[in-house]
Amino acid sequence: MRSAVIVFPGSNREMDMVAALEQASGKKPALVFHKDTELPEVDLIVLPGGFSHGDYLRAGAMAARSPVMAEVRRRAEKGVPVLGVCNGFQILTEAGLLPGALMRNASLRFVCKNVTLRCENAQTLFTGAMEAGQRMTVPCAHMDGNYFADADTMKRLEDSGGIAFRYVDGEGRTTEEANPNGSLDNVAGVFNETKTVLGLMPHPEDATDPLHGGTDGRALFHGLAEALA
Amino acid sequence: MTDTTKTPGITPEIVAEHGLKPEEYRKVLEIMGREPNLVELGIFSVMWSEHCSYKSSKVWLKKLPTQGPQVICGPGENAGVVDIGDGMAAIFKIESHNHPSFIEPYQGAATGVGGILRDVFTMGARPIMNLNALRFGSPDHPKTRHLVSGVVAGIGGYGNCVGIPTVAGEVNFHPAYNGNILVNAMTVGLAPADRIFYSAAAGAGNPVVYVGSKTGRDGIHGATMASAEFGEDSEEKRPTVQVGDPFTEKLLIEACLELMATDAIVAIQDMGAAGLTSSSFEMASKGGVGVELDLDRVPLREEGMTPYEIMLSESQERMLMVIKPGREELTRGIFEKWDLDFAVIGRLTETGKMVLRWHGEVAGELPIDPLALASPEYDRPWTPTTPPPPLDPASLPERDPLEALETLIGCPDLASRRWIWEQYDHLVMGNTVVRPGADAGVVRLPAECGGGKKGLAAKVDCTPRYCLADPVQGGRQAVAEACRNLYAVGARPLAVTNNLNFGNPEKPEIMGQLVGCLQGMGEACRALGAPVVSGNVSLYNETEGKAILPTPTIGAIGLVEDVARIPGAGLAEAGLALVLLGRTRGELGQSLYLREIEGREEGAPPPVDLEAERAAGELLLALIAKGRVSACHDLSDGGLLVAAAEMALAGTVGCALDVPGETPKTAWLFGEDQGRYLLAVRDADAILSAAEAAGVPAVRVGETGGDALKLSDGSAISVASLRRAHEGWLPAYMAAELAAE
Amino acid sequence: MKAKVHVTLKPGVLDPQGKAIHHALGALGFQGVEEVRQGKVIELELAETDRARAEAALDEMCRKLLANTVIENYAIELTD
Amino acid sequence: MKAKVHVTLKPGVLDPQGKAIHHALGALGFQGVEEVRQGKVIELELAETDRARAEAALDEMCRKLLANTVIENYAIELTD
Ligand SMILES: Nc1ncnc2c1ncn2[C@@H]1O[C@H](COP(=O)(O)OP(=O)(O)O)[C@@H](O)[C@H]1O
Ligand SMILES: [Mg+2]
Repeated sequence: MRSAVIVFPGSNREMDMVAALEQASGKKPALVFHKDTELPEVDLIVLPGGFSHGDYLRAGAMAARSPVMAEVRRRAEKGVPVLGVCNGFQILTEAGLLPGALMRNASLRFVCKNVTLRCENAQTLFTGAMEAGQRMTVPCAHMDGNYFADADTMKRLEDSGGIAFRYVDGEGRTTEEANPNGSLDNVAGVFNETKTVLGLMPHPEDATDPLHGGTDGRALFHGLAEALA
Repeated sequence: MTDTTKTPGITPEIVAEHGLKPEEYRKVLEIMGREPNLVELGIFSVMWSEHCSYKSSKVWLKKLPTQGPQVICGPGENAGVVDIGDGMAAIFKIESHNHPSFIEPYQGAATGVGGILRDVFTMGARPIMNLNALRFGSPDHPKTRHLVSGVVAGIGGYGNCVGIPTVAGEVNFHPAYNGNILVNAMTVGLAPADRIFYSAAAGAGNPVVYVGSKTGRDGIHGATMASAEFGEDSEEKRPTVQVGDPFTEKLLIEACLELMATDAIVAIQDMGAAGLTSSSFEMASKGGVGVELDLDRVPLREEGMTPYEIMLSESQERMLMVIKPGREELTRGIFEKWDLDFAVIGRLTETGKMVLRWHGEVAGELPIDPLALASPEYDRPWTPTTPPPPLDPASLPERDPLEALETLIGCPDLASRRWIWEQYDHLVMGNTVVRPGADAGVVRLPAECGGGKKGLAAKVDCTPRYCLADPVQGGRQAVAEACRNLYAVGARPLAVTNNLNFGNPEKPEIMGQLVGCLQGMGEACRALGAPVVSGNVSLYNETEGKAILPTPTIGAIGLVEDVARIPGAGLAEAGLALVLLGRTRGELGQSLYLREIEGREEGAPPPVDLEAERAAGELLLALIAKGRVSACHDLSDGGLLVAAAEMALAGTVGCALDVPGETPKTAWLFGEDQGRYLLAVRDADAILSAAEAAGVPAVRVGETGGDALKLSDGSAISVASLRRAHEGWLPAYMAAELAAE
Repeated sequence: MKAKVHVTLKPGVLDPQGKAIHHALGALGFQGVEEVRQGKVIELELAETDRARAEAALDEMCRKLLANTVIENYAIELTD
Repeated sequence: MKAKVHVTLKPGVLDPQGKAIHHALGALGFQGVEEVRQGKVIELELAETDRARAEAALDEMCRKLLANTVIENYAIELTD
């Protein structure tokens, strides 16, 4: 699996992502700067976490309009898989590549802690190494992760397997306490219609090492590496 | 402040407004050989402020131990530098932003983090962890909630955005900080040991370069304000508050590190307190050169700014550099790539003078060395604190220890800080191996440094109530406790940084606290082999004549040889033995138990036996290296019973403790004797014999298991109730935030 | 020419900030606050002197950057 | 009664948001934007029907919560 990680001004988890991708695929991802207008030939494009442009105005808003995003969009339309994590998810919604929007956390506070996710659709190239309903513990770290979409969009997502992950408690229930940010229906991640673009708020890349954040995040990267080998 | 570069006539009022004493002003006249203009007076005033000149503390700071084989650069530069092996160096420092945080908690704390980050990356390091030490007033003071909420959000807002994990810290509440909170921020960075950048300018003719953000009218006179006692009119003294821009800081880090990989830089210095003035002055004075600045070229944010404002502005996210001639375009290219301002604003000269040009005229001309060297230095009168007599534990009433424990574990000084550190990104960069909530934060070092096994541990600590009662013991204790937290995660202390937060040094008893604490700190640093390599002094922390508790915050760093061997912070397995390392006499003087349960702040604090500290720490390191310790926690506030409870709370099982008859029960369970650790181990006998061989007192005190904390008299409290008390207080307190204004 | 762009959340979109302010006002003892919504104002100074052209440019700025039309409405006001 | 509270940064206070928006507009090709400042509008619906009393209450809300008067100015507008 050849991959590219886009570096926006203010990205700060690009190296965490590089390490996880390299661990899973054995190949060093290419780092692409936001001012670049070309992308190398890759099997996967990743938008990493951080505070692109400080998240001033709206999280991800300015990055979504940066030069490199025109090319990301073109590739995505051709079917190249795109993964956005945290700020990357925010950028993808701002760019219109994913439905909905990520608003300020309901607590109005930044939140960094482990959350439990439940895989809602295991039939995609991102989730091939997971089972439907599988739970995993990964850290989250964000200020604007409160997912919102209008009722029609939510219904469409629900009906078409567009919801990728939900926040759940230790027993797998979508409770309010398990929801770190107020997201509608505990949504933690969503797909586009063709399931080739995935955005999620928590950080699977920070859960690929037993000494750092555990290893539950590996399934995502290993599944991708297998699907895109 | 109205201003023209034309001398309006310097009146005694103007001199006083600039915080200069009449005798200091006489020295100004002597050095200048004439009356200064306002720009020049402003420059003197900030350069000679307590904040920049350390005039009250300098003579005493000189006595601290600053040397050691590991020290690459001690105090005097932007940050301290120590060798951590494998060709790498750790660069670190702590800094206060107390007054600004009281005035505007969010921005004050945020810009404090920004400032300390710059001190560290200025020297060529990539920051790898942040810490913070916070002191607030009494929880029931009407301002406290608002300050906690703003300060924590500000620290998080800045550090999270820049992408540096905040891995540890400490928080106290005490009425002595009601009108004067403390916000001390620390950053640790990593650099190749042979590529450290210093601030001494060199090479007449070399260009002086300004990079970063534009200059606005932010925080003019911040440096003098930071050194002035708060009075009733502090609302009026409010200068334009500095607003932090962490996004620009992040770009500045990337751009500076990119430039540092080239050979362009001769010297570099961040613009901190007193901005362009102190950065240019310090660079020139350290290098023994002169400097000419063309103020028309300084990138400005606002129209109509005067030379006075340009020189004294404290706008954030700016750096000053001297680069090699011919490297201007290379440098410009890098800063423009990162969308930052770049301007050549002057050059070095051989005149030994600072000359400021503005609109074709000379706006100021000052001799550099005489000003820097003649900066005042006071050997202020001081009276030593007389330590109170020891407290007799037998004078205390008998109480149910588990009830007291439930109160203590949920009291403001011991309740869980989760509500705080969950607002800090403590995982970004992917290397945090010990998160907040343990004894010290630990970050794994990159593979080129020890093959991915090594880690760097850090913690900030101070127990101000001990320092107030007995500054010498308190100074020792702050260092000992910080280092103990390092030992507890298997790290050998390397060096420390310190933040001396005190009241008005013109009062002999306050000066006595400073002198005493420094003496104790120095002794402890020597004994533990952890020299002081950087620090910061914050004096005049008083409101209407009432001083804060003496608070010499220590930030210590240490090296972990193998991060896979770090013991757990919590009890994770039943059937292990609990072993207490260190001697227990039952010291209850100045203890948290005495204050929270008996409502008394009395007695002598626990004495610190530095030899015993070192022996226990070294023993612990050896045991951890051999993999003999499953879990470990040092004993501090609240003593043995609190430590056992904290280990149960951090883990998954409870424990049972024996209560021996010889020492009064309260003293045994809650005494704050120093130099102690509680260990959960598989083989207690092996530990006890190793301890005996090392001359460290050790005793088996119980075992792990169950879901409660039990005492040998049969009493018990469930871990669940302890958790409710421990985790409940801060969120509940803060949830009422807006209700209580 | 000076302009203000008002960006407000669409009706029906949950407003965490507004909700938090509403709650806080209640906690502070302010009674009779029935709803609170928070929006943004972006004030711009433009070199353009022609009102029609300025409005057209502002409209484009809003659609391209200043507002997220999935959740926000915007209104443009020329102030001189 | 409906009200709007406009909260703006005091002149001279750095506005990182405004600065970043300004920069982004330039990068998107919008020329002639000379300055950008970002502020907040808080829209409230009050039960109060007396204008003077509403204004007094709003002023107190601003000082206590809605504005940070160290770095922000506020203006109150009753909209019906
Ligand atoms: N302001 C803070 N920021 C981050 N972590 C904090 C802060 N305050 C306390 N902590 C963490 O909470 C835990 C308890 O702190 P403290 O009581 O100072 O520990 P100790 O008693 O070991 O010195 C530690 O892990 C500490 O790092
Ligand atoms: Mg400890």
